[in-house]
Amino acid sequence: MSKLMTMTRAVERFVPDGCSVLMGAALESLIPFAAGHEIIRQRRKGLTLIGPISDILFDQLIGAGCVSRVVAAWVGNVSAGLAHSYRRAVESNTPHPIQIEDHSNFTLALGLLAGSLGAPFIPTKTLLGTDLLSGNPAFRLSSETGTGRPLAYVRAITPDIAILQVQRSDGDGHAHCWGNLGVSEEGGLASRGVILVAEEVVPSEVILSDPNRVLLPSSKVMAVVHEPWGAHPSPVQGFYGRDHRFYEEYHAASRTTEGFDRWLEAWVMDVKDRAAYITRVRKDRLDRLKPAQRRMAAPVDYGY
Amino acid sequence: MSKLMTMTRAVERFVPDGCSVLMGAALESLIPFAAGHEIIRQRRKGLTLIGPISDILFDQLIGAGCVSRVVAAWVGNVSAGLAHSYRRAVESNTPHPIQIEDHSNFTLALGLLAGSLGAPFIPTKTLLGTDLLSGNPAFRLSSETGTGRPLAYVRAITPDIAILQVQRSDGDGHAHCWGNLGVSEEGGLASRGVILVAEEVVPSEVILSDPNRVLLPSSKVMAVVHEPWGAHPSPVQGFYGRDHRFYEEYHAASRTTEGFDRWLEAWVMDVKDRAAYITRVRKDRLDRLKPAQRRMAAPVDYGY
Amino acid sequence: MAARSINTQYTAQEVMVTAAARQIRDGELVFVGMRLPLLAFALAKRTHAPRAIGLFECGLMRDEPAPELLYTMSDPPNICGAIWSTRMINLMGMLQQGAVQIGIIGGAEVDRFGNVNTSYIGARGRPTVKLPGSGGAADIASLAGRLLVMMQHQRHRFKERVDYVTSPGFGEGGDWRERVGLPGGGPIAIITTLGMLSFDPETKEALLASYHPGVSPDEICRQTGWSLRVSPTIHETMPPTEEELALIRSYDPQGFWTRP
Amino acid sequence: MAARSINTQYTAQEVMVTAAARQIRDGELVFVGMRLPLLAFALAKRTHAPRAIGLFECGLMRDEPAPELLYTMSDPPNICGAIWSTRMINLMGMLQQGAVQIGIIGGAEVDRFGNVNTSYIGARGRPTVKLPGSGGAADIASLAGRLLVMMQHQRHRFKERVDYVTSPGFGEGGDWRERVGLPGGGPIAIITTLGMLSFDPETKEALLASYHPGVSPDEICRQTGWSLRVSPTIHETMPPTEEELALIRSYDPQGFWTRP
Repeated sequence: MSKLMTMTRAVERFVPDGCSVLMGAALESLIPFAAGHEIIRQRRKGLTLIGPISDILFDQLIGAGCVSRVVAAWVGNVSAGLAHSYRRAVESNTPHPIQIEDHSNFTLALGLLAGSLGAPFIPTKTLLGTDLLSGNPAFRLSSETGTGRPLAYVRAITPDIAILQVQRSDGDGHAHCWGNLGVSEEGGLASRGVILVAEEVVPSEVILSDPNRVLLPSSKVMAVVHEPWGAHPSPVQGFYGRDHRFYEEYHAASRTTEGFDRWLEAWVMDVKDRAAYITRVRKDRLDRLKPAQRRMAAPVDYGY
Repeated sequence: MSKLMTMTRAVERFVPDGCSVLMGAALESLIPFAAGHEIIRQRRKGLTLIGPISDILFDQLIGAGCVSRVVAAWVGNVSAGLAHSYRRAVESNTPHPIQIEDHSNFTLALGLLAGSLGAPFIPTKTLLGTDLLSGNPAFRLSSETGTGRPLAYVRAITPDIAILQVQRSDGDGHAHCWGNLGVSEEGGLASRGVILVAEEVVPSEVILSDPNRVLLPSSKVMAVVHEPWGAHPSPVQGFYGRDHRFYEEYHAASRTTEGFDRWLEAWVMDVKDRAAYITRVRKDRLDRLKPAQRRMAAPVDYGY
Repeated sequence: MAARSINTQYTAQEVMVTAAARQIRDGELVFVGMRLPLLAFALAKRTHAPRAIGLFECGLMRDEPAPELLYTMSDPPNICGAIWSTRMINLMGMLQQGAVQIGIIGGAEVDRFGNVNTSYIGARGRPTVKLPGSGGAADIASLAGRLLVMMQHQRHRFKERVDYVTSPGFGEGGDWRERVGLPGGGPIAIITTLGMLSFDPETKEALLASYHPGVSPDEICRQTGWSLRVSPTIHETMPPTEEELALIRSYDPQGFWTRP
Repeated sequence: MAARSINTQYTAQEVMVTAAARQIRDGELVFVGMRLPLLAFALAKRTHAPRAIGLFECGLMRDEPAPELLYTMSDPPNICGAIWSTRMINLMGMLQQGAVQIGIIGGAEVDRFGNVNTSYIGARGRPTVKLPGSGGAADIASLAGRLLVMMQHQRHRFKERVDYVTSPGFGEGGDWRERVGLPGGGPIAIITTLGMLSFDPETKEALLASYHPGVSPDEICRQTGWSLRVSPTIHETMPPTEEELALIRSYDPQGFWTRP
């Protein structure tokens, strides 16, 4: 049956206060900003944010006061530098204190992989001797039987919900996603449920014509939200490029609490949905992000 | 640089006596029979065969006397029943005794996944209490810290060489593969090197037009062998179906040692290469396995 | 399996497929073994469980049975129309997560507590018969919420204790599964060419629950290698309906799996 | 990084990119960080290491640098022409297997033994500056065969001991890496805006190996927060050739990364 619904409804139903949310699983692309902004508009509280890096989205949610805990390898602004709201929360408890569970990209991915396998942990040699391991509940120090060589056991990470941006989906949650995948696959599988945010909603035949490109099983999908430009200012391969200037502008605006509040008012609180946001970004600006050229994948024949 | 070479050369260079070889990684499809037959013709000895199930290929290599050890979850004839040469080797040491490391499909996959991650093991709850775990060097019994719940640690499996059949590859070893993947990806990554057997060799632009469909990094690939019908009698999606009758015929023929030897003479020793094999199978028989209908994957645009 | 026609209307295999299909609930994730289990999944989809989803260890998920008879789960017709074509480990991971409600496997030997042997008959070191092994069956038996085992019912296959436990049932009975740490629920039924066995909720011993039309409980006990206890609720297995038979035969017109 | 023109011909960043590129050998797998490391990889590919392959933690492998400047490694031009677009775990797995010969990262703070801090300045509980964190840098530093660290050379960033070890260098020196169990070889050089530091093979202490044109060893020592020992083989850093400069500027025409 169709799982299509509005972003408002999807966030209302599947992102309650205090839940843990995986976002930004692909890294700098396919970041579900539309979902993050709706979470802010619905004034969620006490969320645990989970993600390898988070190119300003986590900073916005932290600044808006939605977050009590961050499980991540990196929180900042990839092209512009530090994350000001994140700094204020950690350095001066503004708007309120947050807990941090530090990871590296590899250990976050291993934790999600363990979750996707239903395994309690996966052992690794990365981070041995670093301060990331010390007093971190995400890890347990052990050693290899026989050799006695040290190992770090990375505990399984199982988010309540993963919000994944994809290029196209059908109404049941069969979706195609391409470009760098980061931890999208294991992250979705490790989560109790998945919200798909799709640039395009297409008939099932389109998706099922290429089952190898399907991102994850529809049985995991709770909601499918049709949200064109849902990842702006991050890129979506084949649909739009990265709006680098937007990251610079956010970086400058969020330098002070007041500046951040004004930015949030203008770009989130004062726009009722993604359609209104797109209007605010302005068509000519979005047009410049559209592909200059199509680059089609070679045909594939599943025939028999 | 191009890694294209004949099957004869690839087996000479990369499948020495005594090495461990992963084959049949996709399960019942994409089984590299052409490679297996060349291994038999070159009279390899003391091989360790690694694979989840092996739909008669392992049986042929065992009967031919190439094998000293089998690491597998299942060895038989999927549509026809038991594997006669495998039975003779285990039950009556004919042609000579072999060692068996028993796995389930999941534990074989976990061992290869651990190998692909450079991790010493991955913990699991499958097989607890079964005879597969008892006295099996592939596993170590442990328990979860805190809960004390039992766990089986599956040791990493790192084959010397993986032989993978694919639909198409370029000369450098960038390859596209579709259909059920089984353990092809983690198996190739866990191995020290990979021999690709391709139905088609295409220009690099074809493969690189769709980097998400690339099976594994070309840095792992030692050789690319262009071998049409290389997987017969197993199926290759989009190229040919499964020759069910061939499996029945092999099953009947291999019931006795003499019958197996006659079969081996006729289908392997007496044919100098895959081209000769194809001629022996006969064109009309192969034509009946060709797709009746094309079923094209939906277009994908990587443009920017 | 050897052909064994209970009467002229349907074969034992057709009764087995029907009985197995009826154990699948609508909307469930079903880990499907080859041969008869595959037909049981297809039948359930077409009758009472249209929203059931099938998982295949080769790396496939389907919400529609393949349009034609499969000799193996990797046959090309099983890939086209799949809702996911992926790596085996992803499906086995879902199984270990506890997301798969029911699994169906076959076996060569089974014992009083539902343990299945598909590995070694006789001593492991020097077996009289080397069977193919687990494949994914031992994982399904370890991890699925409920397990169905489909077997040819012959005295030498139904043993007090199997020579080798490949796919775990209830081990030595009672709380054995909890003790050894198996998360799955274990077998709910052994569906045979003669009848159906269920399990005592306390002792986990197999009990004769039903006998197929034309088969007597006595015959079943004679074909069982231990003194088979009979369930207080023993009854005749409900035979396939005309609709069920028609569907089974539409999938297996030559009777490759169901009229051997 | 703050602009710092050594002379009118080239910037400190251009010297750094050139010095880093020269450490990459032909045919090597290179785990590439963003910004200057990315330019170093591109430069090496175009000069002495045409067969080097780049790994990007977002899930990409490339044997050709992207045709245009990247602001992030997930920018669309980095996907097109990639030789593999996959899951991060596959690339990190290759790194842990020991398949990656060299990695290049940046840092905010570094110490006498090459340990890098990109997490907390001041106390972890209540830092004066919260930095973004590891990303993949700590994994590259833990697991790559050789490591290059690219840093802005300022006294407050070059500390006797970093406040927090994010990406491990040689810890407390000597055989620390073996003791804690890190498989990677550790840093071979810290390439800074002023010069290059290498490591004593025994003590693993950082030594001043070269000074960039127009910079004096004394100035570098003044900008270093510990008494920096000078290598017996100290020399002037070989400046970029015209060809190298042309290539760097063809990738970064606006000087977004190299003329800040």
